[in-house]
Amino acid sequence: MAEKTLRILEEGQGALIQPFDLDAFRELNRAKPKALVDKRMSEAEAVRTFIREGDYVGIELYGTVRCPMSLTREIIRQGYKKLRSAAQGVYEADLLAAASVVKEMDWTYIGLEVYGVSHNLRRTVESGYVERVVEWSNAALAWRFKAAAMGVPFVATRSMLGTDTLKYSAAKVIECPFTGEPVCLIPALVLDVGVIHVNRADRFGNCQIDGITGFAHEMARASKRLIISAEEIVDTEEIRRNPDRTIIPYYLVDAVVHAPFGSHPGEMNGLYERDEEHIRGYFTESKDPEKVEAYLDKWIYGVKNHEEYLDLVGRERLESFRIKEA
Amino acid sequence: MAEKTLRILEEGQGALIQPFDLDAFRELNRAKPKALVDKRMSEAEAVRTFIREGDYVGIELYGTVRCPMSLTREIIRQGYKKLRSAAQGVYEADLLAAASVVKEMDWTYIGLEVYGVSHNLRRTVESGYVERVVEWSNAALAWRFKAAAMGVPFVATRSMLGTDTLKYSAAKVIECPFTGEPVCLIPALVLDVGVIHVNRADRFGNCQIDGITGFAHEMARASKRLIISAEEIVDTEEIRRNPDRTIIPYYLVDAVVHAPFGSHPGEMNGLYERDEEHIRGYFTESKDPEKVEAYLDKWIYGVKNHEEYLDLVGRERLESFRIKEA
Amino acid sequence: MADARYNPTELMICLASRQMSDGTTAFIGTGVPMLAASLAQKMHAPNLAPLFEFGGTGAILEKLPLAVGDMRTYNKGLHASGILDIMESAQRGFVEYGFLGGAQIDPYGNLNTTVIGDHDHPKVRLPGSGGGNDVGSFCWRTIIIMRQSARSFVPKVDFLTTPGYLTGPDAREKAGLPKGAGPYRVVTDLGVMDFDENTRRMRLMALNPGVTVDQVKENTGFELIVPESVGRNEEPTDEELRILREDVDSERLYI
Amino acid sequence: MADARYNPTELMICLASRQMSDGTTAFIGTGVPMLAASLAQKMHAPNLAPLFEFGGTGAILEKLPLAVGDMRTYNKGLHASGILDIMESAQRGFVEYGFLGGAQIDPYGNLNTTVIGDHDHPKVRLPGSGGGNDVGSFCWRTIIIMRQSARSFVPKVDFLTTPGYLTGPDAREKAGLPKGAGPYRVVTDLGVMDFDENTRRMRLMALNPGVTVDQVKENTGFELIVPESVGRNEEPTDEELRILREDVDSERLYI
Repeated sequence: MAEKTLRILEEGQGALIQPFDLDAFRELNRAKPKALVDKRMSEAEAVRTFIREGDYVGIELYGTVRCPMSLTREIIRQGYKKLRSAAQGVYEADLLAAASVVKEMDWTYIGLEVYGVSHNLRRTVESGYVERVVEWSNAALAWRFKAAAMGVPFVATRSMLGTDTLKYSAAKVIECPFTGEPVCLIPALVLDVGVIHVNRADRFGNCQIDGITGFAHEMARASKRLIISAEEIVDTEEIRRNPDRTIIPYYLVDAVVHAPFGSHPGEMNGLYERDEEHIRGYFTESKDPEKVEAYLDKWIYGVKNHEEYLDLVGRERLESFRIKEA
Repeated sequence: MAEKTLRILEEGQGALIQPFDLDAFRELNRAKPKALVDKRMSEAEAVRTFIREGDYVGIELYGTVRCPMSLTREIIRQGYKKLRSAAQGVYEADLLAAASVVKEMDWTYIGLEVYGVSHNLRRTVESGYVERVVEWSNAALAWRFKAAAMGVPFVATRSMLGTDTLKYSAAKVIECPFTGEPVCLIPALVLDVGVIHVNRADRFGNCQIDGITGFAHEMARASKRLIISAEEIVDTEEIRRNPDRTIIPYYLVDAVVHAPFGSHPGEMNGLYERDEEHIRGYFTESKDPEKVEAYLDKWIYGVKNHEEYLDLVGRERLESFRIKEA
Repeated sequence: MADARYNPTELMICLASRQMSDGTTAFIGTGVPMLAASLAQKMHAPNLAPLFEFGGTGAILEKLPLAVGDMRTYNKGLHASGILDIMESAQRGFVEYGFLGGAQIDPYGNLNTTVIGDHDHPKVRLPGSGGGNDVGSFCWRTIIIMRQSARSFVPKVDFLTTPGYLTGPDAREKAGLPKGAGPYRVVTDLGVMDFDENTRRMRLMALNPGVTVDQVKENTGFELIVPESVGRNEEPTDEELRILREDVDSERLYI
Repeated sequence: MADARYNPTELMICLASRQMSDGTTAFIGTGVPMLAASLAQKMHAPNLAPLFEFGGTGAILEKLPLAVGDMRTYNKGLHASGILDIMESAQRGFVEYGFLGGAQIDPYGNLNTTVIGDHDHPKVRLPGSGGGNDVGSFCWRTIIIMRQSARSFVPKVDFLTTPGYLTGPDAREKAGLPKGAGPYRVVTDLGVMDFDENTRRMRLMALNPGVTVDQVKENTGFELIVPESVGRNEEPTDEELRILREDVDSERLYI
């Protein structure tokens, strides 16, 4: 037949800062252990073993809600300075910026929600410490995880069209071969490392999340290496009792870290409320770089691990955030 | 910039027997009631009200497992003869074929699983009663629902490539704008009507499914009209107690039909086992068109509604299939 | 704002809430939109279904959420899913109202929440699109809530983060965005604006109490369409203020 | 099959089960593959994880499923999801073994399960691709189980439903299919075949008990590669048969 073609209508000029190779991803997934092996380890070991300087890292959900804060603090504590990341964040993204951990970002939203803009993000970007910023919408970034999770090069969307957000992204607009109308293609984002906090997991990595799942389902399946922290480590029997509650199956997981109050100062659905005083305190202080340094020294560099962090917060104080069973 | 193009490498010659219009779909979804309104009705009213002759209909999951059999029998009882359908089926698809209900099909698998080929399907296709058959893989058909559920024209896949399955489908193969490699695009399938059986629903249509979800999530979101049958109608309070158990939210649903043992002779997870004797009996008889007629007369045309059907099966017999709580 | 019965934020919340009709859905971000939706629910739109970006649907807003993903966004909710389920519902046309804001807005309702100055060497780095671009692309009617000033209401935004009517009539459809959607109202401390059906440019609809047309013009950095007859927004009623303060935001997190 | 210790089905189940190594995953359809996987689990591959097409992962197969979606496919399972979660896991490379069968197979392991004769006016309408095409596209190693005859082992299939090696070396990759995957073994009542690394054509690997090379050739409708030395498959052991009959399929649904 005569050669048929489609027009490429627009190409985002942003860089694909984490190029994907779906066949290489398949090889890695093939090599992951399929037997049930105990993957429990400390946050220090998990981070040291599975995150390398320069890696592309994603953190789910975000700063104040079901966020792997104990692992985020450990990443900062171990002194990474050139990570690349998918920046959909609040408190955790602000901390990574404050500690100059990230050099390149796929960006959708970084701010402090009700507390306004992130001063540390402004400093790290406006100062030029962050060398590349590529723009995306929230849905687009989640669809990038979804494409990787499907094992395909892209997902189609009708978002981002006609805007500078698209122009400064790495998306492409083509003529739809079925409708002839412009459609935006969002490229897959295969993360080097995904970091997700869950309500409960067994030692093999089968995970359950209560309440909304954010983008945990997609990110777990889009990651070459996956580090899980869990409020509670449960018997596999509990997983087997309700297999339809499993959102992340064991074979995706590389490390399981037991982290009670792992989302502090954020909240954890059904377990504890957020520590508003701590959050407000930090956010209001974060205008002042010196106060930020002091905060990092006290809460991250000044403690060896999550256990010491929890001692510093104070066990009684933590208990006060617990949600009483209705 | 100089005009850039992508090559279309292959186009399936199969018809798009249900062309999609995403903006028209948006208008329909906009018009659906968003208030909580009672949608309960009889299977006769639900089918009469929401299925029109010639409609494109999808039935989830399949014949012997969590299948809306009471609604399938009602569709046959009401005498539709020219429906079009997504044919991923077993017992229910065989019955629709036996009763000459379907004229055009997107086909992936129709057979009787352990009991082999579907004689009624062979008859209806080989006789030419079915006028158009378009081929797809199982995943491709589910991805067609997924594309519609996403509100986009297509989903990319690395399946179907290089085969006659693709040649006789309506998929297209293009050069990937990111990798340059061939990728198969699966067009959206927006159903006129989706029919799904669930464990429990409230009167507004919020639905819960126990165990595997098959492709209920995708089909529910790909349907212009959605008919739900449920083993149990529950209080909305029960839905609100575990919102993360809801798989189909009320605003997608047009009709809620209470149908205990609605999947008979198939099984329903956690509630009852399949009626193997009934299934084997029918499948072995189905070689003989006269016996098939007799079966339809007895079990479908011969009863007014699902209640009479259950009486015919026998209440004690039904009770014998109930799964005892472990 | 001579009248001390209410502050500008309370006024904007009341005006925004009045724009929403009952039996529809609203895509809710943090802050003012949440209060507006909650107030609408308690005033004239009991069947307004709130959808929260990270997966909450049909929540009973007993307490105001502090984040678009927190527990309160699906408190006694009807469905708790994930961001893509919500975004795809919006892409499928299920969401009537969306709320937006920004550092800059142009005559076509295009918004900038990304950078002031050059993207790669920004003078000010702003939070970014977040869900804004998706809301502006998918929701049938977007309601923009901003303080009005000549600095923020500009002829051309430094960065077009979220689509309004882009360059005018049919521009959205030509770009491939869903048909028939776009900016519906702009609610500010000075008044409420809509968009001319023919030119898709911003048009003054109604002035806030005590505000003059000239004041609005002075605080708009582009040619605003001003019809012969301009409406006048009613002050927040005592009932609106009471419900807002005692019921909607009793914890006074936002007002 | 002079030996009455076992029937051809039992033999094929045992041969198929021996092809699977421990600590891997297998995509399981109904029938023989389910028995082969279950037997492998109980013999030499206790850590073989079965994935069922409609969402069951890590089930404990106490009773044999009757359907790929029934309750037994996630009985005490580790994950119960849906068809796309499973298919996408396979597309991402998580599934090592897939099982296939068909009415026709060609020298490159391409399979026909769609029609005999012309597609639009078929002589025989077969069940269709089902998950077959996906399994053949995504699984690293597919194991094909069929009765062998010159009628079913044909030079060219009437309809290429599921990809084997298509037209030979690199043809899969050229078509865009994932790299490094494809047909691994063909298990029949006469023997076990693999595929030549250079030509990607079917090659006789080992004969079943009592079967001669000539018998295999007579029952193959194309030129089968026969190396100088052809192996000999061991009969099902008493233990294999005992476990198969008393444990795997105690209800005797399939054997």
